[in-house]
Amino acid sequence: MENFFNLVPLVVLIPLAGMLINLFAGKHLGERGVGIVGAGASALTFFVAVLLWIAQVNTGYKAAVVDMPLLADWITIPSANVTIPWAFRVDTLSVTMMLVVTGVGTLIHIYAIGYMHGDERFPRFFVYMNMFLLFMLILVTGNNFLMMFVGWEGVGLCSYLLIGFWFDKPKGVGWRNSDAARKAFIVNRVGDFGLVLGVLITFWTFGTLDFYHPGEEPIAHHAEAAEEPRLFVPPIPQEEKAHQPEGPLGVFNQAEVWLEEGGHKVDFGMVSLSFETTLTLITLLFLLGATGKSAQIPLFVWLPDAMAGPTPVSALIHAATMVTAGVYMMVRANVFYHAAELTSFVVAVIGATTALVAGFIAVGQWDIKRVLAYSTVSQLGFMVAAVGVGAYAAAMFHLVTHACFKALLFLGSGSVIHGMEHGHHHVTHGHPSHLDDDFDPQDMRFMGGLKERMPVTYWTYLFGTLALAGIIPFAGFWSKDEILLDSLKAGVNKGLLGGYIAFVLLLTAAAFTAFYMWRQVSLIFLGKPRHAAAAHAEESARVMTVPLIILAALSLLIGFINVPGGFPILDWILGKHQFTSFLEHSVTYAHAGTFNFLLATFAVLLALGAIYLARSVYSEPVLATLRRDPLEVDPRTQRGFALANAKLYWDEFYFTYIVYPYRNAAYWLAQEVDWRFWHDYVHNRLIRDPFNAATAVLTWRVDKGLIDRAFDGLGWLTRRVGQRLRTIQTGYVHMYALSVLFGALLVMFLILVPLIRDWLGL
Amino acid sequence: MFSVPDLSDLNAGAALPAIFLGAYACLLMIVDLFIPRTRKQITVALTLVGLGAALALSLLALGDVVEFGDGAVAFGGMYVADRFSDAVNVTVLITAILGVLVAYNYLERIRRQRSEYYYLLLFTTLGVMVMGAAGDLVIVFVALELLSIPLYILSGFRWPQEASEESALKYFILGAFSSGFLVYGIALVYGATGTTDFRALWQSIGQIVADDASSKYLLLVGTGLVLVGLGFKVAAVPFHMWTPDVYQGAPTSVVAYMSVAAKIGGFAALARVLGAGMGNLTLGGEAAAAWQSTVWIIAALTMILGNVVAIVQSDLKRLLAYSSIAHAGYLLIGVAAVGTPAVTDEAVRAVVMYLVAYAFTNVGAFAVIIAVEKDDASNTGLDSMRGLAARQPLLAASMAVFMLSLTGIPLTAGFVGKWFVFKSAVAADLIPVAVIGVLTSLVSAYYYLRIVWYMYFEQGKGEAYVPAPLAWAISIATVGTLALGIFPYLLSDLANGITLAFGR
Amino acid sequence: MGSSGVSIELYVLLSAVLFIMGTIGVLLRRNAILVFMSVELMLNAANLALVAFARQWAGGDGHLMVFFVMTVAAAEVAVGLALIVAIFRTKKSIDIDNLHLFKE
Amino acid sequence: MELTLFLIVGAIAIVSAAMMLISENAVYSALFLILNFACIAFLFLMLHAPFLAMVQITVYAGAIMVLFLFVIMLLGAERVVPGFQPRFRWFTPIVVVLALVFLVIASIAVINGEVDTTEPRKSQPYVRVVHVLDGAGTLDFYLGDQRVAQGLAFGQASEYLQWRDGEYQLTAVEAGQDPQGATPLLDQMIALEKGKSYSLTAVGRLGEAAPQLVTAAHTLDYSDQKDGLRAVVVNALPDRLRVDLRDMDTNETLVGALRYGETREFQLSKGVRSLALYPTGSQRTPIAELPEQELEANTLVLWVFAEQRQPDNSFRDVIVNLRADATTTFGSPTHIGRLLLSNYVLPFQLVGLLLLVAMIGAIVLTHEALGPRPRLVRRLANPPAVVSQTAPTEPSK
Repeated sequence: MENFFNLVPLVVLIPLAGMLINLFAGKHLGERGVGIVGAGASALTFFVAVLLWIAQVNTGYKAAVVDMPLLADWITIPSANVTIPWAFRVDTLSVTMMLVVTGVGTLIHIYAIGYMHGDERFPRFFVYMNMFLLFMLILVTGNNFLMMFVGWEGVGLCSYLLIGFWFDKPKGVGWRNSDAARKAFIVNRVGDFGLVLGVLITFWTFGTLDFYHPGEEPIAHHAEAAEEPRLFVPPIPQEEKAHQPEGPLGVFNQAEVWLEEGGHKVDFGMVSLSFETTLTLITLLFLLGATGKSAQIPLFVWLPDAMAGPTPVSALIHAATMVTAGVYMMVRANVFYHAAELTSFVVAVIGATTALVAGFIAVGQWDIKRVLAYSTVSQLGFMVAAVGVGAYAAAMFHLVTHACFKALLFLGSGSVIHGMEHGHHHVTHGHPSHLDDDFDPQDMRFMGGLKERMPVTYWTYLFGTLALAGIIPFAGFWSKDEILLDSLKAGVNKGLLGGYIAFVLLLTAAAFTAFYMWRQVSLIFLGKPRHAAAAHAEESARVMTVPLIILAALSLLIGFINVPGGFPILDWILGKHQFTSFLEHSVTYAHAGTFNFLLATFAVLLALGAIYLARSVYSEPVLATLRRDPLEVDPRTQRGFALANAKLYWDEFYFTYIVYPYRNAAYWLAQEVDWRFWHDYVHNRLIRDPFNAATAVLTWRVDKGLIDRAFDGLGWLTRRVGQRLRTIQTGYVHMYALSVLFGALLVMFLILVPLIRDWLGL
Repeated sequence: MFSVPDLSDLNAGAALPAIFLGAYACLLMIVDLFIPRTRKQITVALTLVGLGAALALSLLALGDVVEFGDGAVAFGGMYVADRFSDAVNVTVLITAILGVLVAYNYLERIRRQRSEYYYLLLFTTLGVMVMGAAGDLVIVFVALELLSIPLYILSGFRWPQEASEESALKYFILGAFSSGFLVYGIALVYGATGTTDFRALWQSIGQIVADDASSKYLLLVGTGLVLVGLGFKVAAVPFHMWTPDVYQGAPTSVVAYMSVAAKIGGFAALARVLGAGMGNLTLGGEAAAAWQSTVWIIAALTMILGNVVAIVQSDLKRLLAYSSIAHAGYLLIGVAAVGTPAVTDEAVRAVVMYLVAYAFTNVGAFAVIIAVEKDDASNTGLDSMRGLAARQPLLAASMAVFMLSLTGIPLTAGFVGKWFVFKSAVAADLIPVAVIGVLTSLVSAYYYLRIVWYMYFEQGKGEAYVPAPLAWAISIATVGTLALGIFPYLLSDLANGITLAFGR
Repeated sequence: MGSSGVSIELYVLLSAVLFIMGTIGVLLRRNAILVFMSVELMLNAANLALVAFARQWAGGDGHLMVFFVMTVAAAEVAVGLALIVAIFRTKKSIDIDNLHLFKE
Repeated sequence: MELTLFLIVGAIAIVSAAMMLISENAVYSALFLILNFACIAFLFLMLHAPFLAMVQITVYAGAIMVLFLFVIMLLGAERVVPGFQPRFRWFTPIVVVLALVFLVIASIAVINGEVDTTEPRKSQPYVRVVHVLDGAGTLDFYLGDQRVAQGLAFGQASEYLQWRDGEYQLTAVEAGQDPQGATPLLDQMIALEKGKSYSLTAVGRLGEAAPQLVTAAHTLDYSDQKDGLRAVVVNALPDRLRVDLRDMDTNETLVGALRYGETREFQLSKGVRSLALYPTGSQRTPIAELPEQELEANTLVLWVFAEQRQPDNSFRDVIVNLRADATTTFGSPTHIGRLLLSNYVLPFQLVGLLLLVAMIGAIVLTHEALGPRPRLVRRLANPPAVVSQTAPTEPSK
């Protein structure tokens, strides 16, 4: 069985092969061929992931490190004793991620065959999709931070390419797409900057980037680990605990050892920080990376705009997989986060706030995909908050369930859009004069009553909605409930302020979730069609609906993999905390929550209440004549809705306070510093003006015709300045030579600084 | 020392690749007289053969397959044939081969198909090779001139076109001016130490440091002026001002070669002078050399200015000029790290690897500009990139690779170079400057990716003409950029042997 | 090798003065030929310093350096004057302040 | 006297440089520059650099400046450019201020630079070791803890090495042995002074006469006499109390009554000589002979009288003959010529190539026929853009 571990390079190689085949032969294969290659590559990878999972189970959850053939010495510097191999890590965490990425990925690939049908760049789309799988799998399987970073950058690149996939759409649409792509890229660079710095500091601190070296098992030294006994695997015996692996340790075990010893210092040349402070610094920087990729406050702004891409992209990249990379990364680094209390607090607050803010904004959106995008941001906030309160297993659990139902919802929305476009086409067919410029197939105001026209889509969408709203027994219930309970427990048992904050905010967010989801279902499917296009919409093809059905089934069932202990009957049938105990082998601080009947009931009732409220607001008569949202009309909720509709003015805030100032600063630096500063400021202000002032004073004093002369002089001066400002920005050799002389003085000054310091006795 | 040594005592064999290339260039000049005007492709082929042979010799030496000469030191300490010089040779010869390939059709198009172009290119290549092997300040100076003077001439190769003449004269005046500083700096260093030979310099500086003699003033000022001369050559801020004008005005094929070769030469000389000659110039009991702070401050200024100003450029050649200034900044980080004795080797390797990566990438980028440039030197604006992907998918893909590499995206050579340079900086306790490096390379993504954007996502005419030699050059550069990025160990394995023969 | 009676320091200071005068010439003269002549002055000043230091160290290296500087200067002059002639033909001017084709 | 001369010449140099800078007429500038170069040449002479002074006059003031004048006249450029009016009024003061700052920094460095001497600094001593220790195999020599010679066989001498002055322990061990671990065959303190050269000769016989070191301090400077040479003799014959060295042809006694372990330096005139060694007082049979050989001027010969062990363990007395060149007077054409053809042959070749390049460059840049030539029959790839490109959307400035 362990031989299966050697298959792991295939998870990278198969998508690579698929990508290359489609890249070079895509034009000749035809849509069918391209689709088979693309989806087939994904399916094969899923198969490999399943094999790896089986191997994991059968080897007693032993982690394995497998080198990539040919790339074993990826980066090796013997002199500096640095080796960063291209090594894959197969453990329960990475296998989970692989299963999610490839499983959901395969369904979305299949769906995309139908969705992208007829697009002139059909092959290119599948090239990008496979490329995305490739990088995403590098990200989740790498055994060191550098590989993770390679994948991280790679998925960012694919995301950029795919958001802007329809850049050539007519008029404003293409521009909007390309702008959205650029926005995503730039915003993500901010987060990446944090990640790069974090990785550099990690390297500096530990001298390696490997999570664990081959053959090394995670060790947990903290007292708390012993307090909360593991569920199914006996905790590492005491005497074994004392035993530390030979040789250099991977970053996480090294961190454990140093934390246990205490008092370790990290020397940064100029400053020396305690190890705990260093960890806080690293984790904060990682958090910055996660806020970028996983769309958290303050960097979430790119995700809603990213919906400009094709819907399968939204489903795969911007809902199910890539955006969860930040969560994965933090769970991977759970040892760090567990030790860094300050960071954990920040993480919890950021996550919970994001969950609430995004949930609030979602209520005020009209675009079907935008609602889902904000919903994604909100759910990612749940996961991040879970990390913040130390519920790593819950975060991963929610990641898995969310991947299923959010992919389902996105694909469902894609099906709706498809149907609407079909309907619109039907309506306008043969009627070129039928002017309908306002029509937008994604705007929910044009929908309504699709329940009859698209029954499969409706029922699957309903499943997704219930799962997202957290209604028992759908998947979302289990995972969300665990997060809520864990945050409350973090507050009550451990006295963490973050836990209380997270609990309150998340509970509120959960209510909002149920509300906006029901609002969406009502607007899309219930009532009567409000537009001719909706009236003529048609159910999508089989290739699209089958994935929907599978995902709907998963949304119902996937939650049962982690039934909490103490849940009546089910925990006896299905076993308690299966998923958590699976994860425990690789996530040191994963711990299982318990079940609290009261809280679960309260949460479900809250969700049902929100649904009921939504039902009463968006009742049948209201829906029939809907032009404006009832909330928009009602004076009590008017202002709130306006705020939500304007996304809390978050983008405007960025533009006013960051983007424009930044752009201005760049221009300023370029013009003012390079030209004005050298040529104007240094020369004019610092040297010429004082000089002129001095000479002016002299003439004044010396000359008899005092005031007249002075005014003449001033006038002359202004003229000269004006002339100079005009002529100054030219390539005069003298200027350049002066710059060399100035530079020579600068260098001489800099190099003499130590001696000057000696002189001055500093 | 007291007898005139026989020429065979000079261990001239160690300098075989350089000697071969020099002799070959002289021979080629004579042979060329007998090649008719209309068949200059023979000259080009012969030039390529010569460069290829020299490259083969250098590779043999680098791979330790054959040992030319006996030991590293040749010509009484003037020439140091160690792994570093071998690596420099290989890099510059590859650059020169690419430079010849991109030049052939370009010269044809601008009607300047003169064989002088190729000899001058060989001579300047020789200058870089000797510079990388310098064991004495005299060689640094002479090789610098041998590198520069042909470049001045080549910049003006397109006379009577005004832009070309003007850029040549500017380059020349400023180059001569800064080499005046270099000579004066060498004079002061000589005055403080009594020698120009790096080995003797090392000893002598050791003594000055040990005695804390007051001649350190002379030494430091001299070192500063030497830095000015070399800083000009590599276009470090504030000696950078010539770069945009010269790059914009000079024939593009010259710029493609010059932008890389002059950098290789300049940085090889910096590594030699600072690493092998003055690495022990430590004052006040500090571990790092006294010039280190100067170099990293210059590096920081260079990175910031180069990257920021590049953002507002609308001409491709000018944009790449500022980009090359920025890259000089990254390389200077590596040079600064050389000043910490414990990481000297690592930093020197990082610099070499960065240079290799930069060579492939930058020549490639300029080759693409050559492809889109019109015969009257127009169409080098950013607009010329619009819609290139539709008409010329392969060309656009190559350009995209080069731009990603210049940005430093993983799986391209540029990432590998940056990674090693930043790592050496971190190892040398230069964390602030590494942070600035990371930040500015994020900024640089803006203008590099804008080009990618124009090519792929915007409509435009996007015309280009890619004849066979140019296509070869671009393919080699693309493959090189990707291969080094995907298999960085190819490079780091070779680089692991690189050391400066002196200087410890 | 008799005593020269003049401190080496004075020679070097003189060379520094001449060097700076050459620098000023480069920076202030607009005639390209004059600029070159100023560069020659700078190089000569450096040569004077080298010879003075060579006297102080009683070594030959300084003299050799001077020899090479002179040769290189000759080569530079040849190329520089050729460039000036070329540009004079095009522009009918050798005022280096007229070189400002490139603006940004 | 010399100071006065220096001040006058220096003043002329500065004034002529200033005149060059401010002359409106380029021809005058060139002439002033020639005057300046002449002054510098004179200063070169004062600094004992006759060769460079000559080159300065012929090459610089002669050839290069004539080229300048020629081009000025050719272009009629003597007055075409406004001489001294920078485009910006503030430019001149800035330049002057920066230049003065530069001058101040350079002056401070020079004044602190320990160059306030009128005399050449004495160079660090040169050292070589000679092995004539009878009965010993090949030896390694250590000065202090640094090795000066490795695997030196009997009768051989090491290269001259420059060493820091001071007191050192000289030890000799059998080749390849660790100087710390093994018992040294020879262990003696010596003092090295600046400005001298030392031949350190290990003499004696293992087991019988205690090995000792004969330190011969001599000079390697060029002799004042054109046809003279220096000779240093060392008596390393433990059995011979006193020996004489005679010229066999003239029968002149060059060295008389040299004791064991003694050394003596004397002058010789050049020429062909054959030498013989006699015990003092005896003239019949020489102990050892040195075959006829030519002695060149301005060399240094070292004759060591030593006994060499034969394979049958008997001894034979020999004269070990070692020669070295005297350092030539610094700055002379010979001196520079020798350096050029030895250590500096590489830069010498390179500047040769550089001149070649300059020649090509001058032709390429000015020769009319090398300008743009008629288009050959080739495909014109990218025709010049007729219509100007659309205005860029990016702000260019």
